[in-house]
Amino acid sequence: MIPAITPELILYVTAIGLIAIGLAGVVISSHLFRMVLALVIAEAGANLMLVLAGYRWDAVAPILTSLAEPPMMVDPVPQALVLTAIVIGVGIQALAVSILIRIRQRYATLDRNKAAERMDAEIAATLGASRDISQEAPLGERPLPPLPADQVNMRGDAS
Amino acid sequence: MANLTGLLFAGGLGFMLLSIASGLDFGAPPMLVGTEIQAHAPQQTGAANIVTSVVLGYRAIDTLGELSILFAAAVSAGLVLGRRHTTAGTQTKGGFILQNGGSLLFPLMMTIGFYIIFHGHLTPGGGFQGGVILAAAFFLPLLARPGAKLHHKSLSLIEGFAGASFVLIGLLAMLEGKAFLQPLMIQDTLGQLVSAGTLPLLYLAVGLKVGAELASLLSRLIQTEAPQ
Amino acid sequence: MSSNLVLTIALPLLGAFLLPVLMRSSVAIALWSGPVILIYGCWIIVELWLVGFTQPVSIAIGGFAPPLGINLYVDSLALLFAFAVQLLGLIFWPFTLDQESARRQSLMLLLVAASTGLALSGDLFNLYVFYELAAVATFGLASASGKSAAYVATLRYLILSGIGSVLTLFGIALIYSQTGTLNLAHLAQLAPQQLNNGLGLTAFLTILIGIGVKAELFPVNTWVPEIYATASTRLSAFLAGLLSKLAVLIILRLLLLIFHQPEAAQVILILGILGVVSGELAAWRAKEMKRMLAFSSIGQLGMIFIAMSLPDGQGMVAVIALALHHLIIKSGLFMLAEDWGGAIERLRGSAKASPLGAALFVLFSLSLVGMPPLPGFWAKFVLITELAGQVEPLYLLGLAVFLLATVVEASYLFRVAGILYGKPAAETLSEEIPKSQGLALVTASLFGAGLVATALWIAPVGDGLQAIATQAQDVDLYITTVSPAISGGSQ
Amino acid sequence: MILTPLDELLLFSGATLLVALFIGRGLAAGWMVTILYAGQLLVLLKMASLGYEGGSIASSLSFEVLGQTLSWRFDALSWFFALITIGSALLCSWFSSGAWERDYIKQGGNIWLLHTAMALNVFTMLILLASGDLLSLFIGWELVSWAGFLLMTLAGGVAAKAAIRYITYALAGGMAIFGGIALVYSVSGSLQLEAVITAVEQVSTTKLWLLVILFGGGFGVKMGLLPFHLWQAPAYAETPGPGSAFLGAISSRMGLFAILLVLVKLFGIVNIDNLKVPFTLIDARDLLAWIAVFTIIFPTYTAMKQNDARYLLAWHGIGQGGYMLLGIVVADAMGGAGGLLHVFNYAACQAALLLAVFAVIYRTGTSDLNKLGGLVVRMPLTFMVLLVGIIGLAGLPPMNGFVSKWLVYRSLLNQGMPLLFLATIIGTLGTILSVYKLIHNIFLGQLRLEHEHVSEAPWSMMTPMLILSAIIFITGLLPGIPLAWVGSTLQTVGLPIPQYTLGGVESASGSLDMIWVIGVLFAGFGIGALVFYSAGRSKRVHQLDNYAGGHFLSADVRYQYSDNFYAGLMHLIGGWYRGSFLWLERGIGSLVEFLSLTMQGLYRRANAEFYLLTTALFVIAWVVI
Repeated sequence: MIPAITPELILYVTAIGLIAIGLAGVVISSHLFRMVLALVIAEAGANLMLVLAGYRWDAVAPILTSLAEPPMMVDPVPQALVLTAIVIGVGIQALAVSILIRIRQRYATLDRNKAAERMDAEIAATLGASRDISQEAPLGERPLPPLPADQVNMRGDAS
Repeated sequence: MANLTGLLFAGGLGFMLLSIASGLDFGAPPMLVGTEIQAHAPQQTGAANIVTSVVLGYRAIDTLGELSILFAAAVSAGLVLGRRHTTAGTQTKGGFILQNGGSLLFPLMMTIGFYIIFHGHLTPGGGFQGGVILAAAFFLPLLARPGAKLHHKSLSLIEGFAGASFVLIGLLAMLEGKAFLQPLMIQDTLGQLVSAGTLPLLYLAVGLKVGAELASLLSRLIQTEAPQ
Repeated sequence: MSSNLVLTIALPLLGAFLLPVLMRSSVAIALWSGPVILIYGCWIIVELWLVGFTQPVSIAIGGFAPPLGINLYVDSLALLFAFAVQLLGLIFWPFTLDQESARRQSLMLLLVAASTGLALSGDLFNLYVFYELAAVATFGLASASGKSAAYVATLRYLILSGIGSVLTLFGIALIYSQTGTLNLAHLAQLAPQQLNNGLGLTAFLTILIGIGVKAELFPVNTWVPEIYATASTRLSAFLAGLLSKLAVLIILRLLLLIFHQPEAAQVILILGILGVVSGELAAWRAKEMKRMLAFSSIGQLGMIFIAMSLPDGQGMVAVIALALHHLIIKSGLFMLAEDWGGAIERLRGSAKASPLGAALFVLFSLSLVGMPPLPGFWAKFVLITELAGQVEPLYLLGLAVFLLATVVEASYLFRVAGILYGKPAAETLSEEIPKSQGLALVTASLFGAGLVATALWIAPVGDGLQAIATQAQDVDLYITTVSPAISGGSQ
Repeated sequence: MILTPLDELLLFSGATLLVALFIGRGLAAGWMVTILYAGQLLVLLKMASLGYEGGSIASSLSFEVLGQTLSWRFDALSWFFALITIGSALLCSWFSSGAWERDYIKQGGNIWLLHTAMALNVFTMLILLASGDLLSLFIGWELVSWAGFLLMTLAGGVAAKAAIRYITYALAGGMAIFGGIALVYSVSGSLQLEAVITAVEQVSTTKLWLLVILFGGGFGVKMGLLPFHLWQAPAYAETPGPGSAFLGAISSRMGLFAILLVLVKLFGIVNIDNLKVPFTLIDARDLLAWIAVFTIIFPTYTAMKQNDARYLLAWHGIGQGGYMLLGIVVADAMGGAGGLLHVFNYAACQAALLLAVFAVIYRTGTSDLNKLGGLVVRMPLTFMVLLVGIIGLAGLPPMNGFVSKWLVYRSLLNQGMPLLFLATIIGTLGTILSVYKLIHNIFLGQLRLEHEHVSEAPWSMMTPMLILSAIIFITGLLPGIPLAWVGSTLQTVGLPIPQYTLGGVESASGSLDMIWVIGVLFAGFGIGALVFYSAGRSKRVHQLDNYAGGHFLSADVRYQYSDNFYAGLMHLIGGWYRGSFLWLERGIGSLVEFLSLTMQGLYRRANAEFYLLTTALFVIAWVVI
């Protein structure tokens, strides 16, 4: 059964769809800037959802234009909330972008995995401890199995 | 594989949220608080724009918090990006039209910005919207002339004092024995420019703060040196 | 009198706005203004206690009666946390003087204001705003160390937290669409009719996951080891010690006031158990002090979540006791880690160089493990007696996990203690052994003294906690205190 | 406020701790602390009526925390154990005063920490023994655990490693008890002993099983019951001298005390007897008895393999705990009395043996059984003490160990448990064999060249050892003295009391009169001596005057059969000792390590957003669908 396509369905689908797209974007992206953009999309969805919370059929914007008996007006509260939420979002995005700039300067990459890898290496270095998992040695401090002589060089290349 | 899972999961989540949201009564919200606010807002705040009375009256502390967030973001960006400036000349200057157009637009945008701020309690608009336009007005010349510098010192002065005056207006009410951030001096002149007591003042503070904040944020982003 | 409490939020904000400006005119005034504001904030609350604070009050901001306006709900629990915020803000104040100190201090004031707001606010959206403010201030402070790793860690945290906020906002939108109000007391009134359904539950879960990011809820806590390893120790102490507890407090309030569904508690229980398991086990193998503390903090928060999931607020005393206990212990341990950060193995023989620090470490560890008669034991005792009384087998699983985790915890903490008291390797020079000293040690001693004092006066402290818990779990009291003007029921 | 005798005892003990803490570095600190222990013993004797007539003495100390009342009191059970505790502390501290102490300091030891830790151990044990409800029991239990940790860890190095292992075990046990207490609380709503007794009557079988496992396991860890015994021997053996003797004598008996209090007194042996193991013919009591028996056998034969005197004795300590538990679990008049009496007897023997071994270490600097020998000519008194001790430990007349073990055997036969009896005999055989190894390798054979100039231990160390030997002999001769205390203890925990006389016990199924036994024994010795000396045709040969393989051995190669002792026996049973319990322990360690790695992997550069998404999906799906 296909539900009737009503305006409300479109609006809800849009709002939640934006959130879902944003979420998927954040998860899938391998580029940090795209992650930030995906976050912006998701925020837009949440904001739209908030606006929808106050919508009313057959009502006007909540502004008094005359002293006469006010007509039906939509809920003013969500509009105020959305205003706040948008500004909050802008602040966070600006901060995110400025951090992005710094990361790009320091690491010369915005690839999510590469950046995380380098962060890990740096944390391990500053903490003065060897990293728990390295690709050069097996887990649990067990010694490496002896290598055949002809393969010794290969391990050197791999690292 | 992980991408596909992510996609599927996001889709599934969206679908479930949709099925939940479809249970809502769209277009006829309960409006418990909303109705009350509509009924009382004109007397309690004196603002014709009820959204304004919510933003600056009923939920003023939200607005204060949001200003603080912007401020925090700007300060953090300052911390992150530091005070380094780009070396002039690395970027090409804008052409004649761009430069003069920017200069031409500057006063216009300032006017519009302040207009929107001052009429925030009467018409759609207000401190945020006006503030953004103000920020754009300052930002436009910067785009046209990449070497130019914003006056950071005065920006941060505006930033600080605008935010502080919001809090101080709130504290003023406390001095008078009222609650924090309670609107003062409400005249019975609904719909006039001079009405709604301290709300326009608050909006002015908001506008200046938002403008200064955004301008400094944007200028910081543009002034950061290019990656090596 | 109690309306002065607004100042504990307003003054730090004012100070934060003015600090950069002040710093330009007079460094001396600027440097002192932050601590003075915080001391005054502490004084406001202490004064309130001295006058005799017993009944909760609601402070309407802007003079608008709730639910139209936003109110601060002040009960003993909120007041206690507000006090802790101001005090810890003072203790962890970033004193270092350089060209960024104005910004750092201003962010710290913002963080304090936001945290106080989180403790006091009685409005859902307002809580969200303060939550975001705290988050942004945290981002700024976390990246302030200027290390490259700190930027990546902060960005990852920011994105995770941002997604969390989106979910939270969605939950708030759902709740508002359904009920038309945001005031917690009003929602508590309406909840039995309107939110006791799948929609309410979904809203709660989205908010839980969103706020859980800060509360170190499993599995949205992967930022914890990264941030604590890169940020300054003082910030880590503030985050692990206090901010996570405030997020817990919000979840607790929502759970108690609005969402009574058993499924909500179950989700929290399961995630709490997983948090305990993952945190404590991960800490077992950690080779660096800060990482170990970070993982252990995840485990401890998991225990708090287990306590919170007990039905009908039975775990209230346990939640408060565990939270306060962890606040003291983790702050103290992080202060010790300021000098003892880095590889644990490096600390071999430190006890000789800094006996007080080592003794404090042992004291904190003992209390964390739950050695009687230290306060940690009582906190755990309250929790396990409540858990054992439950019929639901999941709670008994929680009990078993809790006990096993304690063994694991003791095992890794005392391995560190053993290293501290061990003999340094022959080739290490005595100068190479890190010493615990200076302000950090003094601060840690302060927490140690607090711990010992609590152990000595455990009976009155226990009674006090029980009174606080009884007050906090009284939903009717909450509603009548705020007394939202519009009675419930949707038309 | 009037101080009860218990208050005085606790205050006295606390004062001892403070004295050790503040002047423990002083010159005469050892003597000072010893005198204070003697004072504690006197205060304890003021309460001697407990030991003879029963009853209880409350402490005026009492708290109310979070709705729980904490109280402390002494009864016959506490008094009996307190007597052993303070007695062994007194003698061990005496041993440490003077010469030993100076030597310890010279070797870089921290004597202040040792005295403090000992005093702390005594103090916490007294608090544990005085516990008046389950909560104070748990508090005392944990205090004792951590105090023991302090004493074990203070030597550093190997000792610290063993102590860490100990604390992990102890804490696991402690948490089991904690869980048990929580369960009890959920049933009874109170942790007062009376409330628990009534609640146990209504508790379901499953829950009672759970409780028995939790409490039995938790307390069993400290007793070193199988399979939780691995920690004990290294931890006790590596503790410095008097500390080791003290721990060996009494520390693990705290577990027995708690079992007596909780499993026997509160739960009742009858209730435990009613718990059937599903699908088998045995019940929980049999299970406990068999655990006790295996605790006797395995560690005893492990002891035989040790080449370090301290480890050998420490492993024995685990095995002897099995006799005590076995006697108590059999729970008739003789078994209960035997088990409890063995606590006393064993403490005296173990303290005497360990002190003798530490006296040897003091003089020779080693406890390696392969590097000693022939010391009987240099340290004859120490040899005597060790001889008395091993006779007692092996359970042979005329020493006190014979009485307690006889009672346990007798009760097993009376109750018709021949398999258990057989198993204990096997255990005793192992004991005899291994203690012979001990005395042989240290004192018999030819004296090593490097020990030619060794002299007898100084009197400060000798005196407590001699006192212990005297106790071992006298209570062997007159077992009625300790049996009086044992009797009122049995009454306190609700077990039947045997008919006892000064010389032993009387019952229809078998009586024992040690005065007669010893009389006959000595008469036999006398006759033997008579025969020996009247024969009059003996030729004295010098010890080094011997030959092997047709060659005379030169005097500079000393001949000592010490390495690979019992080679044949070890070959026979060696296959059983492949360290299966060690495997178990390491397996658990590896499991934790593996899980830990997994969890760290979970947090490492994790795709946090994916976690968030997944969680959101699943929890919402769970509630929506």
